[in-house]
Amino acid sequence: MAKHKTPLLDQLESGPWPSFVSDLKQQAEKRAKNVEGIEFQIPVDVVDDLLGLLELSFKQGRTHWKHGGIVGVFGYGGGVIGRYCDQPQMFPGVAHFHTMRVAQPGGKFYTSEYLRQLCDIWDLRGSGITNMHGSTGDIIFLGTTTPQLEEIFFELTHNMNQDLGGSGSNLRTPADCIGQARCEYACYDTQDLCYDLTNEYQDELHRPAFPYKFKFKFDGCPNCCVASIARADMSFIGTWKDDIKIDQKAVQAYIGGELVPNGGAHSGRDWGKFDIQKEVIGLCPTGCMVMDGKTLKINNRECTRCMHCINVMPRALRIGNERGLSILAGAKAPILDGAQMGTLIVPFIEAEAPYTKIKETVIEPIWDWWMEEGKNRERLGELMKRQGLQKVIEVLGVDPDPRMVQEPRSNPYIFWKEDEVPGGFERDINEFRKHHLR
Amino acid sequence: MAKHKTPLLDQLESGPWPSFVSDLKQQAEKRAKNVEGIEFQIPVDVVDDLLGLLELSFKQGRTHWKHGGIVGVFGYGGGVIGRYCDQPQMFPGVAHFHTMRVAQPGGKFYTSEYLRQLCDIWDLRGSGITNMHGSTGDIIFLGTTTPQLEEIFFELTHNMNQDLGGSGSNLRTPADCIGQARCEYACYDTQDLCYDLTNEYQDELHRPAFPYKFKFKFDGCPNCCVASIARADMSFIGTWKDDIKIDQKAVQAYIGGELVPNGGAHSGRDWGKFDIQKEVIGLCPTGCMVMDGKTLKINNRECTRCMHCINVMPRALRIGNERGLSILAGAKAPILDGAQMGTLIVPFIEAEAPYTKIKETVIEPIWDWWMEEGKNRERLGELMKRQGLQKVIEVLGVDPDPRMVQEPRSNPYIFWKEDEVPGGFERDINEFRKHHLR
Amino acid sequence: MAFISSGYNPEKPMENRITDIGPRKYDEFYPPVIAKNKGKWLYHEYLQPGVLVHVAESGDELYTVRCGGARLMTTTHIREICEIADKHCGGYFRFTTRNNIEFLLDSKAKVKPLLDDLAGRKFKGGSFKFPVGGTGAGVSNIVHTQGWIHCHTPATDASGPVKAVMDELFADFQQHRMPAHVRVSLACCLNMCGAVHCSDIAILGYHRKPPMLDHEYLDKMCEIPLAIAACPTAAIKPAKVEVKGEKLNSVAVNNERCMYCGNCYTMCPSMPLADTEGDGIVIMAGGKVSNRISAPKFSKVVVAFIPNEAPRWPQTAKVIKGMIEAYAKDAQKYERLGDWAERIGWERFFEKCELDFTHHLIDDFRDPAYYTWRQTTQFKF
Amino acid sequence: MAFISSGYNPEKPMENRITDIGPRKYDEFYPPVIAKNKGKWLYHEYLQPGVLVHVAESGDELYTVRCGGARLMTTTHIREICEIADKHCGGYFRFTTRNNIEFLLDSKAKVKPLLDDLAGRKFKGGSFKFPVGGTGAGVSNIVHTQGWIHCHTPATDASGPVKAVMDELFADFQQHRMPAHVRVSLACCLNMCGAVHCSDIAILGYHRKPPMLDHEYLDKMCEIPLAIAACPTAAIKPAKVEVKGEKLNSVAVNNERCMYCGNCYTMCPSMPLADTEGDGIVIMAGGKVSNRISAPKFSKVVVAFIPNEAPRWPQTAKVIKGMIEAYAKDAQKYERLGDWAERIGWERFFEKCELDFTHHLIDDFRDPAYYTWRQTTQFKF
Ligand code: SRM
Ligand code: SRM
Ligand code: SRM
Ligand code: SRM
Ligand code: SF4
Ligand code: SF4
Ligand code: SF4
Ligand code: SF4
Ligand code: SF4
Ligand code: SF4
Ligand code: SF4
Ligand code: SF4
Repeated sequence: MAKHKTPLLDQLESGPWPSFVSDLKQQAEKRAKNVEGIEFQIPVDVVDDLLGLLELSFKQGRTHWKHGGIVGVFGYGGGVIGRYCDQPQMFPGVAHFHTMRVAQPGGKFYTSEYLRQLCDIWDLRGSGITNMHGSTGDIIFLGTTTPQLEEIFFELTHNMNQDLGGSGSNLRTPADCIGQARCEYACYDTQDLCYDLTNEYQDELHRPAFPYKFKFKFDGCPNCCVASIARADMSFIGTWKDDIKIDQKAVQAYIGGELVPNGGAHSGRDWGKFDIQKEVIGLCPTGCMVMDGKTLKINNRECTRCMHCINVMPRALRIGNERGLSILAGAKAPILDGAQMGTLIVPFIEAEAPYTKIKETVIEPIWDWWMEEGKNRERLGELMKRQGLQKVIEVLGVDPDPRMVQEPRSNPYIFWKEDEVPGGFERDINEFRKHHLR
Repeated sequence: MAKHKTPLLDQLESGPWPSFVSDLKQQAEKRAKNVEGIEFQIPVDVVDDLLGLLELSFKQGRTHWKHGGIVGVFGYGGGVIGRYCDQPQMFPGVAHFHTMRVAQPGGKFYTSEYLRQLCDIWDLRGSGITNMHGSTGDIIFLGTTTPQLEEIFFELTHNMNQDLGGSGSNLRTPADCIGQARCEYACYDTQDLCYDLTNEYQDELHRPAFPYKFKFKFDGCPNCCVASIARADMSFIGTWKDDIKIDQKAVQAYIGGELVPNGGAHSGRDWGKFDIQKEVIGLCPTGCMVMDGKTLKINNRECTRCMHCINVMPRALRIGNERGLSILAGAKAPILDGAQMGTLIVPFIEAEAPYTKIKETVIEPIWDWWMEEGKNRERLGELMKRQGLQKVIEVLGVDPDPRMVQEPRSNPYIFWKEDEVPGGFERDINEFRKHHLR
Repeated sequence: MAFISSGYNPEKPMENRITDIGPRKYDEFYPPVIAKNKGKWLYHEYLQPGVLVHVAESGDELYTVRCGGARLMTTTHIREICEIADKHCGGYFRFTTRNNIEFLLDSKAKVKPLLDDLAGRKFKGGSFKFPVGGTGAGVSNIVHTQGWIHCHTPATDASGPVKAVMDELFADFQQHRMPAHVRVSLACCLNMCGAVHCSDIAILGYHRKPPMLDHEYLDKMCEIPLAIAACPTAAIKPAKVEVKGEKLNSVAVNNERCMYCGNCYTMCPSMPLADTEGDGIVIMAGGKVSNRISAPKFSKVVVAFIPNEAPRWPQTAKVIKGMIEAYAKDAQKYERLGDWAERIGWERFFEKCELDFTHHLIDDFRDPAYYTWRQTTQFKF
Repeated sequence: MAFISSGYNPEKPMENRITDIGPRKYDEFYPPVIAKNKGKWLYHEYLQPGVLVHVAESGDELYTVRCGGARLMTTTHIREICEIADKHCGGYFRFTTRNNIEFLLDSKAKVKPLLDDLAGRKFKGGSFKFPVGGTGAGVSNIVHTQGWIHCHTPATDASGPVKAVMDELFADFQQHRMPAHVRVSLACCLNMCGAVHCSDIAILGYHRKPPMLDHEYLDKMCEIPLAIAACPTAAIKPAKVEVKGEKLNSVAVNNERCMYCGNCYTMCPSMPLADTEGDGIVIMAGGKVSNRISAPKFSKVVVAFIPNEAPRWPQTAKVIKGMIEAYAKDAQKYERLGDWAERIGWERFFEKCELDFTHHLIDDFRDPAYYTWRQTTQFKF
């Protein structure tokens, strides 16, 4: 028998989509039965009480969680979010309900062995409830008590060679798309760059030294499957410099219908016969493609590598060979001043291990600037807005590049530095008045 | 012999484009000779001195005009811009050099008789130099002295039935495109509406009662030949509601080459045979046209009346019959906050004399609001920016219309009025605390 | 319940301490076919919705079976995933960036048995445990945030509305009939923990009442200057108040300037916003992240408010379903929802989706609002 | 020179006074063919650049011959126009919104004699008085402002640069070889008296030095609070200064914040900005006003500064000529300059026009600057 009645939540058990309520209930039952005789280190009815609390929220339309207190593991400034319930008498099982962020492996690849080990720790020392995964990318252990935090950390590091992820004014746990591990579009090894930088910057990840949070995300190509451009302070997006490789025979096979466009992504409806003119050439944003007789031609100098043609005809078109990545900076959620998309600050940079150039000429100068100039709780994007793209260019020590802007300024309010203007700013008014009487 | 040496200006006499220097010189000479024996009411060498002064500016790269003093005609707050030279000893002929703005006739149509009369007044009482026309649209009399202002005004009004135009924090002289007088695209009578409103609002035009300047401009269609959308506080732009009229035979004549596209506007180069698909259908911004066999079809509901197809094939396509205008508001030059384009505040309104609806439901409510809320030197567009488009909608008493925006807001920072939210804003914290302990 | 030590000694926290080791290395978890063919994939194809094959230069094939699921999952559920992976694919699987589960198989023969196995697994309540789908031109899983399960600032729940909406969209999770990807996201408050601001469809929790002021405790529990500084609209001022005869330092909020962002509450627990009737959902639409054809773009607010109708948020589900159907019917192949709206014009979008255009949808936040107004005569009747 | 009275009596200004009569009514000046066919025009065609025919429903034809010219014109010149109009077209003519002169003829037979007459008229210095052109897909007259001829705030002259640039573009005033209209405008200061901000090519006078402070006179000649309030960047503060041993009220300008707009000078003559080396020209490009195909748009800054090189502004003329040639060569039929730049990308625009991209061209004015940054991976190498 369930500890709390949950008539509202129960209504979420029906319907085809996997029900988190059913899952929580099976977990509550399992803990209650405890067939394996685990010595639960936190209340056995933690899941029951979570269900009860949630039912109350459903009834009232309001959350019952209070602000996090400052809890964590020794020496780290992140990785744990403290959480307390505002009705601890009614729901003692979740009176303390902290989360821990466990740094996920690149590409979110797992073995059952590894994940079972994590489950073992979490069943013993926590609620057994997780988010797979948090929005930033971490494995989220959802709900434990303060005394368990160090224990879990100890077991993770000692027994699993596994560290916590980020929170607070730190580098947050970097995340990547699946990339070269499975994807033919990947222009660099997202997993490797993600792993390398994560390790290089462990100190920044665990010890708050920044004005606010900072996120890295790694997309292998402009399709942006990890959405880096919209939600990373620094987005690394694969691209190439040379020509799209064309297999003309395969082009014909698409035209002839032997190959299905877009790998069959549109199979659920009859869109008619594939029409390369309409579906590929006509949709190319730069208009840089033509069919010349039976030959598909791309004016690669005009291509902006939007991926569309390649997405539609992956067996005929392939990314170029001179590969690397573009770096965009400053994306973030809307608070305070409206959402920001990443801005292109490095059009192209090579992405070969050990990635020294990326670290030394981009990441570190930007961080130095932000740590110097950023106000408390000011994201990089906000600082960029405040001090201008010119400043970013100065910080990077590069030449201004029209690629960094969508268009030049339309207001002519150009600021000049005194030394750019012959004669400087100081002038003798009386000399002027000789020529211009009052 | 010229009074001043003008070696720099002289270099502007060569080259094919009409030389204002040559024109000024012929005028200087004519005044000096004074064959007709005119009793010039201002210095005879005004033009010589203007040339001399300008030569000095060319040499130094700086203007030699001082701020205008407050000069004008009795009872009017505008129409005259005072101007004094900062080297009156060197150039006494232009020591005083005020301009007068003479309200131009609609469509800038003239007869030689009328314009000669103006010339007579101006030769006698001013420099004989004009701008035909000022940027706002006025006939500009360029350069006279203070005592002549009232004289000129008297002669204009008494002998020519002609008033001054606007300046200062007034309604400025309205201006229109040639419209129905000569143009097959005109959706309403720009000259008549311009004339009607100019006369209706003479008081506003002559006596400053506004926070700042206010401009009306009238374009007969979205081609915007008087650039109203970019430079009028209120732009009246012709449009229609029903279908574009199609003459299918003429369409075929364009396709066949019997008719030249765009009236021959591209005659200076061989652009190849006219291709209706590429040049018209393919460029239609809404993609609402198709050739159905030999019939050109327009899905008029999707047409945004951009004029392109009509411009290209004026003999085949004609504006619809249910005509009227769109009103946009708030365009202005960049100072202070960057340039503003007009914003659509009335998608469609009829434009039949006596234009009561335009006056009473649009112009006057907007003015009332602006006069109430506008700060000193705040243009309508700036007030709109400060108080929001919602406020305009409220002022006009209309329903919010998606046509007024290019896109809905992307930030979700929605303000709610207290009465829109059930239960209002005031709540009892202690009641809340019963459910949410501290 | 006895305390079981991990070996950690609270007296000597630095003893034996291991730190800064980061995550496990990615390649420890690659299935052999990936380890071998990494960076050498040639192309991919969909065998059916939810089932992908990737073919490598070597000729090797990798089959992926993608299953939806609640990202909020228990160890019971995870152990079941592990068990399936062990049974069908050597224990290898992964999660996608939208919280779907992917089983990774190295031969086609293994696909059908896995699919059959998955189809049979249901929760007690009747829902699928592992519905296969979420690929191609369909509706994938909803990425979301914590909601009432864990966070202190939500204006709506996360898992609840997601379940309700996904039930409504379920058929399209398992089909490829959309013109392009449809990506739905949910964030339970304005902090927007996710790429909700750039989603085809976004569900956003939104408060509509200014904070309550717990004057009696405010000065004790909060740093007043921090609370004041947190407000993006400068709506908060210091104030002296009298409570039960005692003069206290506190704050006053100018309700007219408040846009209910909850930033003050994040800084100061004595300024709670949550309200049964005030809180609810904003629907946004037309955002995207990919650079395909058009540049990434922000979602736009298309419904200013829907109340929190727990447990099944029927209006929210209906509005979303309605938009998706209108889009499916009208958009062109490869055209994302936002590109569709822009092509037909937002005036048509509201018409086709049968949504009301209200004054709340007009941008009035700061200067850039002005760029969203219509500054051309081009519009549709 | 004896004073000639108009009849106005300064002692009794209200006596006999006529006010508020407005302009003359438009139809007083219509030629008969217009009066008859107004609102009933069917179509138009170009006989040659500068010569238009409009055909009415009635079958009537109206021939228009358009001539360029300096809008700064003397009565001598106007009288010559009148004379021509009397001779060829019953005294009827008009001016266009770009300050061209249009002679209005009611029969085709009258066109050639007029053209011949016009071709023969030249100023003493050699330039044409009435060059025919300015129509269709060519370069029309430059609209412009006062410059050193009459205004107190210009950073460049108007008539001078216009003459110099039109000489350079003259061939295209008389041709139809452009892809679309090319509209060039000039404004001599940031006040931008014209639609310069929305021109295919804009020439803008720009100061580059903060105002000088004439402390000795400032308080006497200006209202200090007005000067302070006028500054859009809040760069001006009140200040006490000592001049010749005397303590005076004056202002101080924070040079770092000043963007040389001259707004303070408009309010206060003791804060002049003009400077031989500081002042010069900014070139903008890519704006438009018409709603044809694309919406109207603002011009963008493409050259941050060119010095005032009187009398012929050779660099300014060269840069403009260069842009127009690049445009003519590369743009598609009907494509305006700004649409071309957007289609090829601004990175290509700078390359094709052989212009440098400098840091000055990056927007850094307030928040919206951010919208001009590149927020996609789509760019060209
Ligand atoms: C757990 C997680 C949501 C989830 O359910 O997955 C989360 C949860 C919280 N976020 Fe977040 N954020 C999470 C990913 C994000 C993301 C998405 C991302 O990283 O890609 C964003 C948007 C991107 C960005 O960073 O801008 C995000 C933007 C915010 C913000 C707004 C920051 C801003 O600059 O606008 C806040 C507010 C703050 O920092 O005070 C915030 C604050 C919070 C806090 C700490 C609430 C607070 O104010 O104290 C939440 C704790 C909830 C809890 O009890 O667990 N969270 N947060 C995500 C982290 C899990 C993980 O590590 O994998
Ligand atoms: C004469 C004229 C320029 C010309 O050579 O044609 C002109 C001349 C002046 N304008 Fe202008 N403006 C003239 C049309 C314009 C236009 C164009 C238009 O009306 O279509 C604009 C841009 C549109 C607009 O209104 O925004 C324009 C925007 C300004 C501004 C900026 C206003 C703003 O809100 O940004 C100022 C500054 C001011 O008002 O202090 C300004 C101020 C001035 C002043 C009064 C200078 C001053 O600060 O005192 C100039 C007097 C010059 C003189 O000595 O004659 N003038 N001014 C134009 C009026 C002639 C006429 O009546 O036909
Ligand atoms: C598995 C995953 C990456 C990962 O590291 O986990 C992934 C994998 C693939 N993506 Fe993706 N994308 C994944 C999230 C995304 C996201 C991010 C998101 O949704 O939050 C985006 C950006 C969406 C957006 O713009 O809002 C994304 C935009 C694309 C696109 C561009 C689609 C478009 O029309 O704009 C493609 C190209 C295509 O579909 O042809 C693509 C193509 C692909 C391909 C075909 C690449 C390949 O050759 O393997 C992969 C299978 C696609 C499929 O699901 O049908 N992927 N893809 C993610 C699966 C998420 C899921 O479970 O649904
Ligand atoms: C005479 C004039 C109106 C007036 O009241 O004085 C006028 C007259 C005509 N315009 Fe215009 N436009 C006139 C200024 C404008 C302006 C305003 C400006 O340049 O400051 C514009 C907006 C320009 C802009 O977008 O920056 C303008 C944008 C158009 C367009 C749209 C062109 C485009 O490609 O965007 C057309 C349509 C066309 O050319 O086919 C047009 C078409 C026409 C037509 C063909 C209309 C007709 O059927 O009679 C007229 C002859 C065109 C020609 O000059 O080749 N007219 N036209 C103006 C002549 C100015 C001049 O002397 O050069
Ligand atoms: S972002 Fe590109 S490389 Fe990465 S998974 Fe998506 S399509 Fe593949
Ligand atoms: S990648 Fe995009 S821009 Fe390049 S050719 Fe293909 S469709 Fe065109
Ligand atoms: S705006 Fe339209 S109606 Fe007026 S002249 Fe131009 S084309 Fe004709
Ligand atoms: S007016 Fe413009 S939108 Fe309408 S059919 Fe013609 S080209 Fe298309
Ligand atoms: S979106 Fe808001 S309420 Fe939801 S998890 Fe993030 S911070 Fe908490
Ligand atoms: S909710 Fe936001 S806007 Fe309202 S008072 Fe708090 S911080 Fe300010
Ligand atoms: S643009 Fe500036 S300098 Fe030129 S006339 Fe207008 S106010 Fe005077
Ligand atoms: S020139 Fe403009 S920015 Fe500079 S001080 Fe004067 S008003 Fe301020």
